[in-house]
Amino acid sequence: MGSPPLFYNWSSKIIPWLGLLTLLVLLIGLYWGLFLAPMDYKQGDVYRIIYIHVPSAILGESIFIFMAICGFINVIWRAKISGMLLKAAAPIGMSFTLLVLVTGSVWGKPTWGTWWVWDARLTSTLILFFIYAALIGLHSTIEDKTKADRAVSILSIVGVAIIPVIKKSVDWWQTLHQPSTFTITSSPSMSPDMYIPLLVCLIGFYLFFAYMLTLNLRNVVIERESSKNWVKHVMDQESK
Amino acid sequence: MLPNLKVENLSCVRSNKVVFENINFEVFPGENLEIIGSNGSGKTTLLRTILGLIKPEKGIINWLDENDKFNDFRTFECFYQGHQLGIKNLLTVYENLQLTHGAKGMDENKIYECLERVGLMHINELASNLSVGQRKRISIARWLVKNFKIYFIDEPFSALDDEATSMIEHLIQELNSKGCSFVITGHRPSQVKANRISI
Amino acid sequence: MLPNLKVENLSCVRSNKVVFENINFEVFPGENLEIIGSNGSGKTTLLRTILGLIKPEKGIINWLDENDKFNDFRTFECFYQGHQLGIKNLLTVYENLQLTHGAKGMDENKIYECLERVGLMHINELASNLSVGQRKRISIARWLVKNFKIYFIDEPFSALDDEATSMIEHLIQELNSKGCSFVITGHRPSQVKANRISI
Amino acid sequence: MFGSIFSWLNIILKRDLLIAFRKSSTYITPLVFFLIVVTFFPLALGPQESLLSSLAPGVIWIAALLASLLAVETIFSDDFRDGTLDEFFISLEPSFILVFAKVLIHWLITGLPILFASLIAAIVLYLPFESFIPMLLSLILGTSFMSLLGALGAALSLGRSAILSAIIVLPFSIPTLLMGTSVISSSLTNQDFSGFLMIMGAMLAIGIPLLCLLTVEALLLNYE
Amino acid sequence: MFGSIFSWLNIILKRDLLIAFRKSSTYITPLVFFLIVVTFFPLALGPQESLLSSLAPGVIWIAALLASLLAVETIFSDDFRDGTLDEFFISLEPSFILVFAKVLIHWLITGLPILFASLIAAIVLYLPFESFIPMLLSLILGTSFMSLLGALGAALSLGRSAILSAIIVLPFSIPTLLMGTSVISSSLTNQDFSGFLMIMGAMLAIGIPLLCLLTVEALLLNYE
Ligand code: HEM
Ligand SMILES: Nc1ncnc2c1ncn2[C@@H]1O[C@H](COP(=O)(O)OP(=O)(O)OP(=O)(O)O)[C@@H](O)[C@H]1O
Ligand SMILES: Nc1ncnc2c1ncn2[C@@H]1O[C@H](COP(=O)(O)OP(=O)(O)OP(=O)(O)O)[C@@H](O)[C@H]1O
Ligand SMILES: [Mg+2]
Ligand SMILES: [Mg+2]
Repeated sequence: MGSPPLFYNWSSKIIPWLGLLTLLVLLIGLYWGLFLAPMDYKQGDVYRIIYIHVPSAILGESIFIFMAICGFINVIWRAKISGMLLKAAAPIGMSFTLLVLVTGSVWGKPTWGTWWVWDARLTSTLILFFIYAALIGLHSTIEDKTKADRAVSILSIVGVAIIPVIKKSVDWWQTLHQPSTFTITSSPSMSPDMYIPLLVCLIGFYLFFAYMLTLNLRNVVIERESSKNWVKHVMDQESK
Repeated sequence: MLPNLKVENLSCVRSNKVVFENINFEVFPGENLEIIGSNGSGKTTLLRTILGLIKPEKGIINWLDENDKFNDFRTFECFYQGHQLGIKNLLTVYENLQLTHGAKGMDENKIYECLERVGLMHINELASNLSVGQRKRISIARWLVKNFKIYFIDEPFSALDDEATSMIEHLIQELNSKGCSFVITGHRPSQVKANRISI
Repeated sequence: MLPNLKVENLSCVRSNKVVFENINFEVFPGENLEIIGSNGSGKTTLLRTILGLIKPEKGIINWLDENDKFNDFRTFECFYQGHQLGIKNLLTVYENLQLTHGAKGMDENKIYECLERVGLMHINELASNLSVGQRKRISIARWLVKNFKIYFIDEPFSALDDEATSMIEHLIQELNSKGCSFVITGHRPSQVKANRISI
Repeated sequence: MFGSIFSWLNIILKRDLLIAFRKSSTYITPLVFFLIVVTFFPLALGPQESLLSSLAPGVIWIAALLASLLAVETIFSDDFRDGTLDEFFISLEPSFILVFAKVLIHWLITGLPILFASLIAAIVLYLPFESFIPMLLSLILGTSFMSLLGALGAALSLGRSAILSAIIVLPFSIPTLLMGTSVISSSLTNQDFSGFLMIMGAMLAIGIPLLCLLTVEALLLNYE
Repeated sequence: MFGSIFSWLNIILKRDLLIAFRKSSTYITPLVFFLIVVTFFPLALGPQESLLSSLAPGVIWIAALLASLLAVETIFSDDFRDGTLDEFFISLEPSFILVFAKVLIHWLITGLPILFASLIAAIVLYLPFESFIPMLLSLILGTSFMSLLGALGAALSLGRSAILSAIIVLPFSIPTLLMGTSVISSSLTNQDFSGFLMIMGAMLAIGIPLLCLLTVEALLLNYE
């Protein structure tokens, strides 16, 4: 996978299968969550937003951690591929974070009576969104792409510190937002018939990320290597 | 004898413009190199590329010590005097000499001596009150704070009067005899005994 | 004919140190004056004193127009090129020429022409990417944006190559023939036809 | 005569705006400062709506004031260092115009963006909609005055006398702050705020000629 | 080996402190900023002791953060312009030390004066005496961390991309602010605040090596 042409060929084979699997898991998870799972006794059907809200929140955070790891590798070992991965992952993470903000606001109106409050979790999530936007914006302004990768890597390493703040915000400051239900150490406080579809959705979202990442990385690779022979070769073949 | 510095096939590109191409030279201990070129020919860029402040497009820069060991340039003691002299306006002449990297642990008498050699009398004057030529002399006084292995001096003679010019020529000779080398630039050949390349 | 500028008995003291004393000279239209002195002799200070940027200790600076009327120097059109060239790094070469005081209302072709005369080709390059000599050429191009009455140029030849040196000599001659005068400084007599004083 | 002054003003404005535009920190840093201050308050003082909206006028004004004082320190220092300021004093034009142009540019790259940002701040801090106009008016007058004052401070501290500059800026910023805050909070309680605006306007009207002239004097101090 | 690093650190510290001392605006401007923010609150809100002392933690922290971010933009720019930074990268010593020294100096000329000023602020805002120690502790940790972050921001914005520096500074100042405020307000209600201090300490402990290294990387980007 180290060499670009090899990756390109490999990914061409894997993409259809990955896509199919993603579609399947997502469909099961969402159908289960949105239609089969029991209604919440306090909130009614509104609570079903959770099946999008929580997985996208977790994805938004995970993708940033992933990017920070790539960034770290890029700064220390100057591995070009990690810079490309970083670049490919950023737009996906940003979309998920936007989804959290939107679903959260939609959820907030009926439950808290307002679209937005300045509490710690909401603000820190908004900041995560800004950081994503900034990383993407920055990358596009620097012309030398390896230089751009490095600048963005530096930022993402620092930026990852926002993740624990988002995670811990509900414990450290009194907020309107729900405290964590998902923890590794203790069993969930949610009933299993709400909890298991949520897990399936989460797995579906992760698969979706993997799928999109592969697609984006292919584009980045093609763009960077556009002067190389193998790209021209591939292009010729695809246009036929 | 082995050269201290050996540059092979060095090329540099800035914003898609080739600044110089295929530069080759060697600098032996105690010998000098003069790089001659017109305005904008890339002399400053060449010096900075050798010192690692600009990334070369291609080419090899070898730093060799006495035992033919290849070294990173950081293990060599280089002195660089660019167009910007690295002089702080809010420090006095004395402090400007005392508080540079090379000068650590240097005693007062040595500092006075260095300043006297370059003809700077008002040592407690703030550097902002000096004339351009006097500022340049501070930088020249820094050559003497310790023996560097290679000196990279960008246009040593510009903005200086005749007295200072001959002083520099003597200084270079003196330092050469101690085994130090100079890489200098200029627009026309100088009086300094040196190998010359033009770019 | 009357001189444009007549300096009598000019003295200047900076922080209780006499920089120069009893300077006398006249500058006639179309003639030049070269001030020669070693580093730190006060050339820059003299130019700035004449232009009112430094207050003289004593002495008289007369600015005379054609009718023998004494004028404030502000009613004369002076051009000053000091050690600091007044070039903005974040502007391109073109903009650096276009957006100076003298250049108001100048059209595009004139600007191109001026830049061509001094041999600056990359007119859309940011000034921060230029070499020291190329920056100096921008300032020289400014001489041409309009006909100033007196040009005060501090060390016009330093940091320039031979080609630029002879270009300046021609420029000065040409501007002299239009009635403009130059007051220039240097460390040694130049090729320019001029009255010389040393300080 | 006047034509020449205006074309010069034009050149200075064009040049400095171009430079400011290329060096994005000049207008971004004040904006970021403003936004930091505004988001800090709800976070640090708690998100209670009633407390926030009662503090809103003060918070917006503190943010605006600090942001507009921010970049002012360097307003002359670049020109001084690279020799452009010499050129101004040698030219035939009155230096007064130069100072005015500099202040105007400073306001355009700090005051104006803040004006837009203040609208966001007002929404975030639950300021009622009726107070928007008074807020904007007071900010326009107040930030311009602070730019003027800051320019004088900057001219004085070119020659390293920062204490002087602080002494000038500090006492005058507090009245501006109080007046500006009063305008917004009067409008919150439906009281008449035109008196405050009038005083601010008067300060500005006196300030423009007086402070510009003083700034020229202060700049000339650096040339002895 | 270590001796040489320390003597170098010593030279940088001595030189930059001397320069900062001669150019008084470096330490006066942050103080003025701090004082403007702090004096404004009693003036704007009226002198009710209970309200002021409940807001005091937030106000002091906001003021401290802004002031400590203030001068940071220029932390490397002078050295970059006059060629001193070249000298650092050419010398044998690790550039890491340089960055550390720069951050330390920045803290000494902004953070330290603020520490003293915060005592005045605490009195003016009726903060109870018991909270002084937690306030000082949190300020020490927090302002140092902000100096580190600011240095990284400044290194990135040397190449003109101010947006970068804002992105770094803005999001990370918020956790610091929240944590710092929590320390003081917990101490007001006699709650345990050591947890927050611990986290701030941990951020600083990780931050010193990590951020210094990243700053070196960012500086090197300017040299391609
Ligand atoms: C714009 C507003 C909102 C934002 C930005 C937001 C943000 C987040 C984030 C970042 C998480 C993930 C935390 C983690 O990784 O563990 C999360 C989880 C969650 N959110 Fe929200 N949220 C918002 C509104 C809401 C509303 C209105 C509700 C419901 C009343 C809600 C209920 C939840 C629940 C139940 C979780 C799962 C907690 C867990 O299991 O860890 N959120 N939210
Ligand atoms: N960052 C850059 N981007 C684009 N071009 C650059 C950059 N840096 C330098 N150049 C170009 O490289 C050329 C060489 O510049 P350099 O400063 O090395 O010249 P020099 O030989 O030192 O000239 P001088 O004698 O005038 O000092 C110039 O034409 C300059 O415009
Ligand atoms: N503000 C000041 N305070 C004290 N001394 C000063 C001040 N300005 C200049 N001097 C002194 O005046 C002398 C003349 O300086 P000036 O810059 O005029 O020299 P110069 O002839 O231009 O030299 P160069 O050829 O090196 O440019 C110098 O010795 C300098 O130290
Ligand atoms: Mg050069
Ligand atoms: Mg001079």
